[in-house]
Amino acid sequence: MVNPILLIIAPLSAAFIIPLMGYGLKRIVKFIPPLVMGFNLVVSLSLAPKVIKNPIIVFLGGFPPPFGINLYVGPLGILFSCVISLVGFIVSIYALNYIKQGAEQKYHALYLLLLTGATGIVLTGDIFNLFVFYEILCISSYALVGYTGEKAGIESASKYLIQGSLGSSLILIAIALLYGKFGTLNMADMASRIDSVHTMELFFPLVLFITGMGVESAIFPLNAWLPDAHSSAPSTISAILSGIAIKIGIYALCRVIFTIFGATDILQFLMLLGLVTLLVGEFSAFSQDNIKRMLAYSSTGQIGLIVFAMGVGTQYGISGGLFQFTTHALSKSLLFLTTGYMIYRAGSMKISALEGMGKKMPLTSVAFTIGAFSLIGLPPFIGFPSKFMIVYSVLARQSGLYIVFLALVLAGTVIEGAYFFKVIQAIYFKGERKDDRAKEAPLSALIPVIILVLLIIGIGIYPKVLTSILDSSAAELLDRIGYIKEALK
Amino acid sequence: MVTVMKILEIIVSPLVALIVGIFFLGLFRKMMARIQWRYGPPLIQPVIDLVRLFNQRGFSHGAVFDLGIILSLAGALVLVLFIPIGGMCPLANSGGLLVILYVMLFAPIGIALSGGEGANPNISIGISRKLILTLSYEVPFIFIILSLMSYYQTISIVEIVKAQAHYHWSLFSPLFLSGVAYFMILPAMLGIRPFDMASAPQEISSGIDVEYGGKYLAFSQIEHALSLFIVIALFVNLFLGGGNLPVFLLKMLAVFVCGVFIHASFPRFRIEQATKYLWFWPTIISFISLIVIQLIR
Amino acid sequence: MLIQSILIIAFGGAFLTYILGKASSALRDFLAVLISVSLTVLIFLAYGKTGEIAFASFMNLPLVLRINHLSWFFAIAIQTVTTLSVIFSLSYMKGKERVDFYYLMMLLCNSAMLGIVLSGDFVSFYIFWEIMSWSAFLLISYNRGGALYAGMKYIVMSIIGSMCMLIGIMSLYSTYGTLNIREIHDLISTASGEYLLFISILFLAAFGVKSALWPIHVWLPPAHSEAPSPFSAVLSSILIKMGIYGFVLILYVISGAALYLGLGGGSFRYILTLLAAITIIIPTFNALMQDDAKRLLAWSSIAQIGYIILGISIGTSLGLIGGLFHFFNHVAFKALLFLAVGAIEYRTGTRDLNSLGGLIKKMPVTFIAVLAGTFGLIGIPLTNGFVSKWLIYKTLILNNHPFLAFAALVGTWGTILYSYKLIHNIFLGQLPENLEHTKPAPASMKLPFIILSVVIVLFGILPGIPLKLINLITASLGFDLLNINIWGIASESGPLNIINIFAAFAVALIVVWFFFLISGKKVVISQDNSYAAGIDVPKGKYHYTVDFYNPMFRMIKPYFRDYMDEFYSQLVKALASLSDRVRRLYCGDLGVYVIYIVLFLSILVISKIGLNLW
Amino acid sequence: MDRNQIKKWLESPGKMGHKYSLWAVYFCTGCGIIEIPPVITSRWDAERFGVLPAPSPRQANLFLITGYVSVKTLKAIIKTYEQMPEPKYTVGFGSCPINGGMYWDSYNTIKHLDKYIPIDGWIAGCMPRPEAIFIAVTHLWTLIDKGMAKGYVKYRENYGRYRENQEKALGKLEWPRLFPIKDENE
Amino acid sequence: MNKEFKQELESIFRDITVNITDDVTPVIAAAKPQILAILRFLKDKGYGHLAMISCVDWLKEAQFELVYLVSAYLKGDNEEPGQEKITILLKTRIDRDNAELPTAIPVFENAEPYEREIHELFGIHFTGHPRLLPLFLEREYKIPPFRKDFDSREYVKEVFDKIPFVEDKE
Repeated sequence: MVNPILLIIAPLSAAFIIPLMGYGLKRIVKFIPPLVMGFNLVVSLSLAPKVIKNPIIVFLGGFPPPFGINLYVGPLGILFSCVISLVGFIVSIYALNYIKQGAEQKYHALYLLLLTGATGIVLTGDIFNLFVFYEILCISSYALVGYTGEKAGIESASKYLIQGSLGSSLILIAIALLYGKFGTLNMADMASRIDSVHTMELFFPLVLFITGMGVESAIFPLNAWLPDAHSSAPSTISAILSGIAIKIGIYALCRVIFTIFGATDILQFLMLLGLVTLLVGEFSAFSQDNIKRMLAYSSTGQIGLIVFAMGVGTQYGISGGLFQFTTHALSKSLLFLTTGYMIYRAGSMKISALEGMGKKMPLTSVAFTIGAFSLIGLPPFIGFPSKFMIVYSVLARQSGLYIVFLALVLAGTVIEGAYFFKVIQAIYFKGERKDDRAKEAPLSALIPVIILVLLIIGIGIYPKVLTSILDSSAAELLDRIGYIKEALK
Repeated sequence: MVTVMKILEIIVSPLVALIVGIFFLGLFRKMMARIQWRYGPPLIQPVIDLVRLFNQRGFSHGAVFDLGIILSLAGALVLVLFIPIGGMCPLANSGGLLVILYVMLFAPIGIALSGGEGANPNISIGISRKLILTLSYEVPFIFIILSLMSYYQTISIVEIVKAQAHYHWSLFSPLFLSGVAYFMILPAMLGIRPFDMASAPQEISSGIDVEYGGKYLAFSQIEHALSLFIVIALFVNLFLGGGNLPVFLLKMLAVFVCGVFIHASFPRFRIEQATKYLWFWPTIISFISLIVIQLIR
Repeated sequence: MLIQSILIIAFGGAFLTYILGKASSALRDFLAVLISVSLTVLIFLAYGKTGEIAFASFMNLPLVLRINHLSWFFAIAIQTVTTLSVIFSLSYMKGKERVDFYYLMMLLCNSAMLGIVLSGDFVSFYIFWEIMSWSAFLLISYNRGGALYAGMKYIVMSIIGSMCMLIGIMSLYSTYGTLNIREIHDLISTASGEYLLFISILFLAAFGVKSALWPIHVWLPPAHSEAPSPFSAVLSSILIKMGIYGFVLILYVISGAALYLGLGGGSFRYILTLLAAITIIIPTFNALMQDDAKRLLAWSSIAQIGYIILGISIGTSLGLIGGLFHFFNHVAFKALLFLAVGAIEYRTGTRDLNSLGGLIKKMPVTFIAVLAGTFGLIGIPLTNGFVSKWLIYKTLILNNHPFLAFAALVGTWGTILYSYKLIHNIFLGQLPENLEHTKPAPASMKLPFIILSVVIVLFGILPGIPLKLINLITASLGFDLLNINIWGIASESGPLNIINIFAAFAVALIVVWFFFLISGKKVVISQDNSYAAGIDVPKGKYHYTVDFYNPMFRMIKPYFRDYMDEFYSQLVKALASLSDRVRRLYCGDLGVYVIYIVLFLSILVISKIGLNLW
Repeated sequence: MDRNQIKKWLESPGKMGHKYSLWAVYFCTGCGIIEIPPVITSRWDAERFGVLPAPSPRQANLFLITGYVSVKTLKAIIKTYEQMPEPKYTVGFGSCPINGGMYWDSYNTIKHLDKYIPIDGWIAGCMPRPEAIFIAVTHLWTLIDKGMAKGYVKYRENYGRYRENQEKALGKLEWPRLFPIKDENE
Repeated sequence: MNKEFKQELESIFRDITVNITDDVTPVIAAAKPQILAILRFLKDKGYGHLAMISCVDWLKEAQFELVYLVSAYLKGDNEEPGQEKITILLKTRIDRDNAELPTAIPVFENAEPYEREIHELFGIHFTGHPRLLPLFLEREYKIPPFRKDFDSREYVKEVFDKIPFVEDKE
């Protein structure tokens, strides 16, 4: 049985080795991230079956929970780490010859750091440890957004930095308050003592947590940084950011709300928040002409949908939300990867410049269409079962207000369908590309795209693969007591 | 025995219709002449014209040109079979008013098809006017038929005639308004002066009949005579009781004479004036009568 | 087992054709025709079978395939039209670019429609419905230019429709736990009135969009006129009918006749019939005003849909039989008319009614096809259109709906006018100079014409054949059986007996023909030898077709402008401006973003302390 | 006026039909047309004898050429004459169509109309009065009776020569020949 | 008014003779090159209506005489007191054989049919005329018919009488 700690140590150590290797072996540096991520994927997949039965608790440094830091590797954690390592592996292959200019080691090092931060948050059981990994994740993503070095990149990175640091400082204050109150940093320990304290005192840390983590998970008023950050970052980075980074914010938010505070009455508000984020995201994406900004706005929209699903609060709802998380991770990274080379070939991010790509880059355009169709939720693709579960969960609540919310959500997806179809029409049915520069993307870019397409269609047709792990992770999130018993055993 | 009577009726009624129709044409020209202080042709002048036309070698523009004329005349003949003439109505029990409404659309389509083949703009203008006119008088006509059907609760015309048997004609029953509306659209259905813009000799050199020579013109005249007969027979059956043959023909004569007077005294409408008129006054009157009938029922 | 093989062949065939298309176009054409013909035969063999098979499961929900008379009736219609239009497009699509894509999408759309009709539960129904929608979208926007806008309009409206359907399906699933149509039919009788109303409205919204009911018909005219002709034939004759299948499914299969009549206190039925009546009147007058042949036919399809829905929603057995039979007839003559217009467009390059004319001498077979099609459309006795329309009128009048009967009858006369405009402007009158040497339609196009014309006339004279089958269907849906003989329905109140009408008409025709032949010789003259007041016929300028019903246009133009279309485009414009304003929220300067965060924090606090929302 | 002798009707319906239903083509050439309105309206009423103005040549069997025939009008006259169905009769009004009348020496008028189309009857007079027209109609009856009004047969038989004359007077005609060349020499 | 108008005319154009016939209508006789200039001058003075162009064939002097009839549009009686409606005749003479004259269309567009007619009937060629096509006559004539030396009787004898009658073949 492999110790889950490896999932964190491997990418961390690789991230520090890369700058050292810079002198001797410059060429092989770019092969390290795919290697590490492949290793992570294999480890988390091997752990998955065992973890579903009973979670693994790992004590760092030998001390039992209330004192030492412990890793809580439950089905939720494994699901997230699998998706992180899968998307990370695919994007790193894509980045093999997409990232050519600029200091390559810096990119790969930061890339691995970002992924370690993400895996760390997902696996840790200690609130402060979560904050540390959260900081690693944010800082590396600030640096990566500004990686290309042109003016737009730097400016949006700095904006992202300021808002991100404001958010993390709020989280730090909340952790300090909790530590002052309970004297412990372990989530399970805190959760067990939470009922003994009057709810009004807990109110303030909860609000701070929500706002802090809301910035990273791009909930409506707090996601102003996302469109600039995602559109000016290189495509691989925006794929990782919108595929993984935002979701980790939501994971943290859910972990705080469900496990630590067990504040189930805030879910109604969360649902409303998700709905607003969805509508604002879709509306602002509707009239976009720059393809990457459009995809960024659509990411905020999808995040709204996931938050909305989480807000439903039932077991089926949360597993629907998690399914939507995997759908969005796979489809949005597919969309970003495909547009990466299209923009590279077409020379500009304008949708009008992408006209007629269908003929010149057939495979990439087909992949883009499949990604768009799956995000909208058309049947044979992965988007359909996830929407199927979300709609079912909302309707299972049998209340008129929820049906109105659902109608608005579906209206949002209709708008999303509208602007995606506009792009598809532009690619296939508009204009003739005379210049011959636009030829098919290189092989190393096509392999990840093909893997993602196969995954999307595979899971779309046979969703039973994921449903088992989804249900157990939703169960883990919901029964707080089980978590506490396991962690403090 | 009954079938022999039936076959006899099937043969006799179109002949009666033909004779009466052609007689009406002759009467029409004679009365118009007398109104204009002229001595006027003999009553059998249409027969003479037909004999002369059958003697001329008409020009044909092709297969559809012939088929269209044959179709329209056949349609008119079939229609006659469905309408009770005096006592006899050969095909009363297969479909009633609905089938009459439907078979009525044969004649215009037949003529339109054959005229179209004639490839002459006068014909196209004539056909377009004729179809627009038909559409405009169909609206009140359908209201009238519906009010009749819902009043007598049947779609068979023979039952309607039977219901009016003992002298309470539907003209004087609650259907009075429909009767008035029907009389207002009668000139349009007959194609006489206020509404004869479809075959106006002066403007579009007799519209649809421009390319008809010899026997084609004869067929067109016969079809015109038959449709004259049908429209008036329908009016008499539905609103004036339509008793046995002599009484029936007398009533038809009366209605026809009113028609000729209207023809003699009105100038010709333009087609959009006709549509405006037909869609305004008769439609409102027949609509009101339909509502009245619904309230009574 | 037969149903599964049909679907597998259909889907597999579509992809196989695409792959083979890369290799050689002749092979692809042959394969496409082979697949469609074999599917027709297979479906034909499945006549009379009923049964259910669960072929897969999705999210622990069994996906079921089901066949009964109703689905067989629709399936045979779908397959015949697609086979004919595939045969038609062999020569139509020769030389055009991206033909493999065209055949893939055509066969995919066909198999999705078969899937819809054969599906036994709502999940597979929804999956096939979506596949049909977006494959039709890709085909509508096939020829570029204006087609893109039409495709966009189509896909947005159909997605909204399928979203409503998704909510409906899910609420059924959440209340009854199963989505199998048969089980739902048994369980639904316990449902409360409002719930049934809620479900029906949701489903009928989806099916109304697809079958272009009046207020939500806006996508149809541009979509039909921009799609490639063979596909617009499939689109207008079959794809709309999936909405009709949905109507029948919801109103009769799911909720059953008794429940449907009581729905919404009987008012729901009345509203539906009223909508159907409006759907007959407005599009008919719109069709009058069109100058583009395919747009005219598109508007006429909407009008005929009005007839079908009127027949179905009346709720009597005669009405349902009339509605279903009119569905079948409309498939026949609408496919025929669209293919004919496609052939004309293929030969003359234009379908603008103002610049065509006199093609009767050049394309006689196409003329006969259009003639048969329009006679069917109008419903002239001895064509199948007459029988079905007659049934609908009969039930309207007997059930005392005079105003609906009025709408139907005026609709017929409107149909006469615009179908005559079609014949006159294309075939009759003078031949313009540039069409001097147009060749007749190629052989592969003539085959569908002949088959469809025979269907129209045969089922017109012997309506008993299809009526027997439809009788079985209505019996399975809970209506009483009507005694149907080969010649028509011999029911008691004013029976329709085609034999009398047919015999009378035949005799009259023979008598008049004989009289015509014996009455003197005739001189056959050419088309341009026409009376022109003494001068010679001016070539090319002597054909009066521009604005054929101009006086009528001036009268009805202000009233029959497409208000719904304008309403929707205003809606979209408002949406776009709203989205612009929303995008301005992200105005780009950092100070505002930070204020947003603080604002969010304060809202959270106030909502808890002040209003304690949660 | 043997209209109501049934025996004659039975023997030769064609002749009788043509006699008592002469439909004249609406063709106004030259000054003669001013004489036609009194003929067909209430003062003299030609309809008594079945003579009606026919809106199009296809429906007519009588062709009145009223007044002088200019070279340009000749083209229209020939076209209309050829468009009339077969048993057709033409009557020349006044002296101008006979031999040019007072325009005998004008370069622009046609002198002898019957060189170009066959004429069955002439009415002398520089615009004959309505009574003269009726006399002409009665003469036409007798001609039809005796079978001498065979203008159209003559036109059909020697169409070649007529066509030649027409092309001599008018130059190349653009509409095709009414009768193909072969039946010229049989 | 005619006096000053007469002086003004004579002052501008040199060898033209202006005489007022029945002391109302001035008749201007001018040479061929000046015609257009005079027409333009008259048009500017308000005589904007070219009523007609006619042509007289002086066989003996072997000359054609073209008469331009120009008049003022009557803008209401009391519009401009000095401007009563008078018509002006402008005459010019050109020699008969290969007669040729610049067209008046640049000044008066409506001169087009008049010039076509004169060209067809007199054979005068108007240079610069866009459409000098036949207007009335069907046939071609070696000598244009309106010329004095055209003998109509002889032409009829030679053309029409030659066309034989069509007798029935007995």
